[in-house]
Amino acid sequence: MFGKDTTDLKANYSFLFMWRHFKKICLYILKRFLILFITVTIGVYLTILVANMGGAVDEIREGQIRESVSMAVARDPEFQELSSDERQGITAQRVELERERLGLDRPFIVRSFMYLRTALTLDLGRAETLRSDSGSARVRNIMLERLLPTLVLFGLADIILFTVAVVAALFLSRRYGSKLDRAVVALAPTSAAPSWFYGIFLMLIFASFLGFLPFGGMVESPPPDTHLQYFLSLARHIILPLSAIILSAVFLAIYSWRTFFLIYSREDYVEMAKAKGLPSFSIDLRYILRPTLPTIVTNFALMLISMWMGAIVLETIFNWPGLGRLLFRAINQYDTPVIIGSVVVYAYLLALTVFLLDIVYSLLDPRIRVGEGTENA
Amino acid sequence: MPDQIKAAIQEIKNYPSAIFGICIILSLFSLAVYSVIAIPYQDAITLWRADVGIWDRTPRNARPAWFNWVPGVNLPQNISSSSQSPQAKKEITDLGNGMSRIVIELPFRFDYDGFPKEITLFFDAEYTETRPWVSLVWHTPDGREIDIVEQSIREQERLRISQMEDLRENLFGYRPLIGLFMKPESEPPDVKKGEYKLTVDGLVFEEDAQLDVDIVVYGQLYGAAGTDHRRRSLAVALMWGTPIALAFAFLAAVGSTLTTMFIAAVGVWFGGIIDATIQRITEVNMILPALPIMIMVGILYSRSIWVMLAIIIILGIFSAGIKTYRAVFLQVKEAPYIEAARAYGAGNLRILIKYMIPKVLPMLVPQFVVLIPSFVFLEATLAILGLGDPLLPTWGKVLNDAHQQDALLSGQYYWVLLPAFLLITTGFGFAMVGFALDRIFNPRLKSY
Amino acid sequence: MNDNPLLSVNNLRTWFELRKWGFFHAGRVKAVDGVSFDVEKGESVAIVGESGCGKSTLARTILQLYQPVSGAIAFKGENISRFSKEKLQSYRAKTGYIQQDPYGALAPFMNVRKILEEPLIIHGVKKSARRRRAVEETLYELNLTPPEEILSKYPHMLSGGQQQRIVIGRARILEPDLIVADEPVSMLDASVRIEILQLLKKVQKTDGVGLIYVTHDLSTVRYFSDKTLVMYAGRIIEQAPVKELISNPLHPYTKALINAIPDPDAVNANSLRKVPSGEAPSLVSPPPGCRFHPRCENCIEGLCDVKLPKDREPISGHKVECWLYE
Amino acid sequence: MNKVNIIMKNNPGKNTKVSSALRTHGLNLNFQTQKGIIRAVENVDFELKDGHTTVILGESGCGKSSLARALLRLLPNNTANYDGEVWLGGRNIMEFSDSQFRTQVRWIKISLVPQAAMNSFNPVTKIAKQIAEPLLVHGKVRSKKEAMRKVSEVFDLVGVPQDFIGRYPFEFSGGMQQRAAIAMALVADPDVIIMDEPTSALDLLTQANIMNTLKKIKWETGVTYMLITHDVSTSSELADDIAVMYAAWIVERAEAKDFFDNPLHPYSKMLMDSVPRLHADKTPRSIPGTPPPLYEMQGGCRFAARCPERHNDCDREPPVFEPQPGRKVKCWLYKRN
Repeated sequence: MFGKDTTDLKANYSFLFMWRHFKKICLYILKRFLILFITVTIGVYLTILVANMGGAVDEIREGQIRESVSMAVARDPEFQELSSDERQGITAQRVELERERLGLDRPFIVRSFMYLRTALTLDLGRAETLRSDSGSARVRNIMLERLLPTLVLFGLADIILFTVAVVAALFLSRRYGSKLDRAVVALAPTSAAPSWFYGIFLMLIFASFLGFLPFGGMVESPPPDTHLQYFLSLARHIILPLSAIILSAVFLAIYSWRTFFLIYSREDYVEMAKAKGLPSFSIDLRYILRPTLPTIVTNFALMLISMWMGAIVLETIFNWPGLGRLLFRAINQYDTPVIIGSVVVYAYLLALTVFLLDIVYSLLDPRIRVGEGTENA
Repeated sequence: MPDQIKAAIQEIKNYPSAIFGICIILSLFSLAVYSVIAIPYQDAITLWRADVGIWDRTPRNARPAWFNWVPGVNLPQNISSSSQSPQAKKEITDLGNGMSRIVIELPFRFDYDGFPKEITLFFDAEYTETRPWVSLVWHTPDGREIDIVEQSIREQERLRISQMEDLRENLFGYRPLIGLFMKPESEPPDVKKGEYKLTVDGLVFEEDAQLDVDIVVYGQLYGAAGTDHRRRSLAVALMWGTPIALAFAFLAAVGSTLTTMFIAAVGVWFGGIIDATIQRITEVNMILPALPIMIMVGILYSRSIWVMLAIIIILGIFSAGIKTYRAVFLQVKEAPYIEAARAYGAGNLRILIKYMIPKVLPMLVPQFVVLIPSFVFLEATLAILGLGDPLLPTWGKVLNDAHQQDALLSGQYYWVLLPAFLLITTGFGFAMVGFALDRIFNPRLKSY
Repeated sequence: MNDNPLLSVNNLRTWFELRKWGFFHAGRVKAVDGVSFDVEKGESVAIVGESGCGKSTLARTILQLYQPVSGAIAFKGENISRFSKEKLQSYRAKTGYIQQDPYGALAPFMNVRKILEEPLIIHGVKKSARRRRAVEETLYELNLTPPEEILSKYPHMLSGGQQQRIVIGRARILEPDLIVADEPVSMLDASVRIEILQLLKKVQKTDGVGLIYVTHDLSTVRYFSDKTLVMYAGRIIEQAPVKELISNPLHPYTKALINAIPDPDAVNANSLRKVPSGEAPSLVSPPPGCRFHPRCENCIEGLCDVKLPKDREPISGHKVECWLYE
Repeated sequence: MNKVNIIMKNNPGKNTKVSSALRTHGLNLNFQTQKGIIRAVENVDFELKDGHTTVILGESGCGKSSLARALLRLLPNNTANYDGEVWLGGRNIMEFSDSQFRTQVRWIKISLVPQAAMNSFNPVTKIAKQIAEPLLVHGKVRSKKEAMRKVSEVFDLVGVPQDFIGRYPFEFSGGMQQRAAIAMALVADPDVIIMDEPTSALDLLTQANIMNTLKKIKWETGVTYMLITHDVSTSSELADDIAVMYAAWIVERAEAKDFFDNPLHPYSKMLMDSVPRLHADKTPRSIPGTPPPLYEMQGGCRFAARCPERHNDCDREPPVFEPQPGRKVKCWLYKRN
């Protein structure tokens, strides 16, 4: 652990020293990325197995082959003369050839790995009924178009939630036992309900009763022309879903993080900081908030994973044109490629959430920044 | 263990919120038991499936009956009067040639401030060839008589008076259900309260022919919870939603927490590859999007609530809970008393069941209780997405209907608020108890 | 030679694998690395060493809580690593274990009766009346009276001294031939320590069991043990009868250890102690040659830092593992 | 045969008159708990002589750690009663406001070496930075650079290698952390350093090494130590004066030499008898019974229940007697006449 480092006092503050940290972090991030990628791959593979137990993926693929082959046959002037029976014969022949070429006649295990590649790249072919705004029927295009609104809504909500909850939790932990503190503790069970549930109430109050805010959608229809108007309209529309997400998690976050702060503020080093005569502001910031942050980030990651699921319904309730709403429409129209695609995209999003918080964690925890890997099981 | 439970019960008295939560849980439980007894399972299914004829006599989209408790509100209730009831008068005069005249008078009081939603007559006629002929006259409390219609009647004829366009003309352009109940020349139309009467003057042309009629004046209010767009009484769904929600959540919570804990214990105890494998599976499972997968299965396989339950449990076994339990079990595994037990010869199974799990069980209790609401809401979430169980009446499906029918846009708040109230009550009840238990059982939180 | 020692440990090695991600090799902790010694019937042997020297691992390996990677432990002449499941179970009945932390050593959710009955149940004492009698007898012998009052108590209701008595009672309820006591008093208050040690000594004498007393505190060994082994970084570097060891330590480490322990005396405050600097080596990558050479002032360059010294017996009954006595 | 390498060093001021670095009078500290009021420190009078080391000796739960906290005003939330006088540099610091106490007493006058050094450093901040912190907070240095220079000085003093300056706590071994904790206590040149069981978690050799370091620092800088410990043998390594604590009381105060040769209070005697000795052939004896819990203490002498020399007077709380000059005992046996 020690003794092998011979850098002297000056070198500790030199660029080289920083570089050592930077390299360690990069290495750690790279490692985490690889591991998460493997994790996602396994997850998607499991999804494919589940989906194809009912033959869904096979059906989609065969349907697509048949469609494209018959289109090609119909368009080919060479076959125009032939009777429909003959044409069907040729089509069937070609479908068979195509099936062989794509390996659909191979054993399930082999096929499942072929699907894995197409699923990971979202190359799921064409949606059955759904279309992207630009008219494309490719699943990938449809999904990517919906990604941004989801990320805007959810990302913004997470950032606000985190900031508000950390500040409030620290504030309350200093006023432990006060009326306000007890009120927040009493409110913590409100987080038992998911965000869409609060969405309904907010809609009832602010859209239905008071009429202040729109019922749903992302912007007015038709969309405003100027950027400023577009932005203002977006802001008006985002308030309710945003508040719903935050409302559904904020009290639990404050309650549990306040408890973390209280537990961490019992650590010996906090008392030492007090003994050293540090002002209470520095103690709060450097000796309570800072060492607690890694724990909070871990807790936040778990919270986010469960919040993603609530967001699917929330988008539906508020007509927010994101992935959740897309999934809802796909369900109603039995658009299987889009549903399977959604599972993959959400797996990516969950992995991305975990990955981002991993990076934050690695920056917060010096054990990762400078120490050896701590992954020993 | 009994000591610990006794102590926990003692301590829970210090948490008023937990007491309140326990009261909620107990009342929900009684409601569940009552529902199952009052409406047998098969009846509940039939009622909810709304086969033809079952919900004919309930108003569409009516508010709950207790709406009238609001001071100053006096909306019409559902009124029905049958020719077979004692209040009704039925006179049969034999006219010879097998012909008879049947005069039925159906009186009813109407003392409300609002107009009803619909008026429908349900005829029950018995004949072999020739249909009976009836003429209907409406008697208002102030003595006016309004001819409604004259027509022949089939066996199970339904006359929707409120939809008769001809009548509308006779009523100076007012829709029948307003025109028939308004004070003449009041503007805007005002209800004339008092004793109304419908006279059905019928002619039957056969010897054994019979004629009976029921009038239903559909109120704006119905039952304990109102009705939906298919005239179903929401009370049925809301009542039956309780045992379903509780059973579903309870099974899901038991299924996932107990197995999770056991697997975590096994992993920690045997360590090595078993532990590592369990951990890696957990990591994969954590990035699996549970809800989309459930949706996928719902679409591709089955929407049955029990299939969903199985998936929830399977996905829930290797959840983040494993990591939490693992951390605790790792500490427990290092406890000297476990080592001592090995030294005096306790086997693996004995150590797992008699030494490790009892130590962690107290931690499971609050987690279990806190998990219940999340499963209650999960069922609702699935239902909202249209993946509710095709047969069972659940709170989530009521919400789903309300959402599909834009209940909030059209001001039918009760439709959303009642299931929402039940959901949130259940959620709060369990969460409040769970949070209190967490503070009692979790020594780290005890003092906070 | 006709009489086998109760326990004979021969060139024992207990290593732990370190794994990355739970699968990949990442090094070994060589906690016990080539240890040999005997315990005679009814003999009390002390194993002394600093924390992290492997002494607890050695104790646990003897109890078959850890599996050694090589070497042999013979119990009454039989190699226990070749024991069948049934034989191992009966070996467990023949060995008792007393741990450092008395509160932790008792399952918090069991009362005293259950705690004391567990070994009996596991080893097939089916009649509850018999178990009850054994439990009550044990409590009487430990001066925990009246039994009715103690039996229904949970560990947290007992004082530290009482808890450790229960642990001792549990260790001997199956009437073992060997008791391993790992730091049995280091977590107790000074005033209780002696009491517990005396009780342990009494138990050892009356039952005639072999006792392995593992400790970091040489000053308690003095009143307690027949033979003392000194452990450093996974190896036994010196063994001798207690009085001999204290009055005439041979190994530089033992000398330093004895030198570092003060008796209460006001003179101490006026002098510095001669103590080797540095810290005990890591057991993952111990230094080559003699484990103590980096801290040893008598280190012979080219010898001590290259080759592991052999076990020598310069004085009869006093063994040492050091190049100085070659 | 004594193998101790003796480096004779005159105890500073042994024969001259010594002023007191810190003096308490009637110090009390009580906590409110569910079981009742815990009297952790009751009516405590003692004195830390300038340049001397005073050892507070007592078993676990006797209130000795609370005494340290009382001196630094590190009070838990459930503090019920905290009063008395603490004289430091001619002023009663109990009269200081909290902010006065923080800026004028903490660390620059009184510093602390805690029991468990591994928990007393913020795990996410470099140790050197944490050591430099009080210098910057109390304005003892003008720049961070100067603070770091001071840190490297104290590292030298306690024997932490210079290249540890850029390291985080988890990169320190237990012994090194303890040394760093001592460095931190020294960094602002305080008048008094309170050490709460500074070596009890460490190996024997490391313990002895750190004791040597503490002695050297004492001889070189003339700092005043207050050493809190349960370990009689180790305490003798540093002690000039001894105060024995039992059940929230200080029952005996004496110079170390007098105390080790001839303890007066029955508890002190029995405590000395219970110490196993390595170099002398003397069988230790245990003290029967257990100390009373601090929340249910009766009137009268608190040791009476375990005392072999108990008599009728012991039903009342004994006052402090001074049977010999400089020796104070809270026991009826030393009632004059």
